[in-house]
Amino acid sequence: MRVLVQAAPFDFGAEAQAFADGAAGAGAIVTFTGLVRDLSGALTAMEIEHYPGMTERAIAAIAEEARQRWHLIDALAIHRHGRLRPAEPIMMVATAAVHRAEAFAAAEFLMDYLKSRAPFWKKEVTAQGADWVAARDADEAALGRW
Amino acid sequence: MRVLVQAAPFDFGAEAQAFADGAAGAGAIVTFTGLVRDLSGALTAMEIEHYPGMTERAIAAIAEEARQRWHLIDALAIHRHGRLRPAEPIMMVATAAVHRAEAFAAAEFLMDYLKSRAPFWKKEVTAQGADWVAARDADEAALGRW
Amino acid sequence: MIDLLYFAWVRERIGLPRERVETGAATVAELVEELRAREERYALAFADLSSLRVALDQELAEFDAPLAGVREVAFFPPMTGG
Amino acid sequence: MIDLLYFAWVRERIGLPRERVETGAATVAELVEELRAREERYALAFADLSSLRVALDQELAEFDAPLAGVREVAFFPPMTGG
Repeated sequence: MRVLVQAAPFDFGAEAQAFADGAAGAGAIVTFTGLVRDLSGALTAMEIEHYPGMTERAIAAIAEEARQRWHLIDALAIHRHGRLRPAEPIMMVATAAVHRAEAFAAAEFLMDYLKSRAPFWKKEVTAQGADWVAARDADEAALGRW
Repeated sequence: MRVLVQAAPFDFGAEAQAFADGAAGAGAIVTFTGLVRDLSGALTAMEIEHYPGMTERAIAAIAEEARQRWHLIDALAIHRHGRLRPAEPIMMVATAAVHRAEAFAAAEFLMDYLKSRAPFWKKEVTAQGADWVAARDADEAALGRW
Repeated sequence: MIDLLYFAWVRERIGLPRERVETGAATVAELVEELRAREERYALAFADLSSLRVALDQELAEFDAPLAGVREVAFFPPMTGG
Repeated sequence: MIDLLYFAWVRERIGLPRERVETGAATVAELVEELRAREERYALAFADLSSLRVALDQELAEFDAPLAGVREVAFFPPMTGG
């Protein structure tokens, strides 16, 4: 299980391939990648603040719980912080299991918990100024299904 | 939306990267890859038979339905046939949407329908002989949730 | 004349991947009855319809579906893709 | 002495990312009361606790949690990662 919290960009395709190559015995690999969206067409950057130390601990705890609940062969989480441009990957998770139902459920669980329990905060920067992204009720509610 | 049915191997990481690069406006990309599992440790090959013509039609129809149900920005399905070795990728799907819930749901839908409605048949080859893989009741039952 | 296609163990039991037949069958079920009556290998392949699926002109269908206008009938076990 | 950390708009409203304070507060809620009483910028940052989260030594906690033995308290809005 690898957890990376970094300012540097990551190569989604290469990470996905390396993860699949390393998951000996897996029948199913699920990946999720979140990209910087520019819904308004005016976004110049996304700034991501985080809480060094707590971030790694929180993600490792979430990943460990996923691994135990679904007997994962492996799991991966990468999350960036700092200044990102539109369409850049913000983060990814990957899960490997024997069957697809476990790989899908674990990836969704990781995403739901990363969204609302890992200490990251997003700020959208436009020419008009900068705004902190508000947490969505739907994201908090999503935790209720696990 | 791309549907590929082919004997040739495909490069999972490169396909995942190309798919993400091409999904302008997406905030969420989900990929699934199925690999040849060797649960017994005795598998020498997996042979996949398919029904040329019907296969492409069935997958395109499934992908089109997914696209309409979840407003996908894009979708991809690649499925191999012929003789595969243990741990080789058999197939992959990818979905791109604005939000993660749609990308996850569409990818699971594609997988459930590909499993039970696209005309592929798997045969496991060992030193002792070859056996057709039996359809799992759980796979047929999975269709009921959509 | 109608094209019959067989896949997976249906193909192996019957011993060929496809053939053309002349049939007066009105439905898939009637066609299956004709085939069963032909030879032991057909009787074996079609012994248990619950373990078989059928496609008419490349679309999944039921065994009571009519054959009028159909050019291609395929028989195979439940699919195991993905 | 206890380390206080502020993130996102909490950090911006208070105007600094961290500070060390001497406190006799027994719980997070009591600490918040002390901070609110300090200056207007603290009162503003802590105006609505329902829009804030707190972590004690890097673990999420409730506002009624005790501070005994805690070295690091972080205040921040609901998280928006992923």
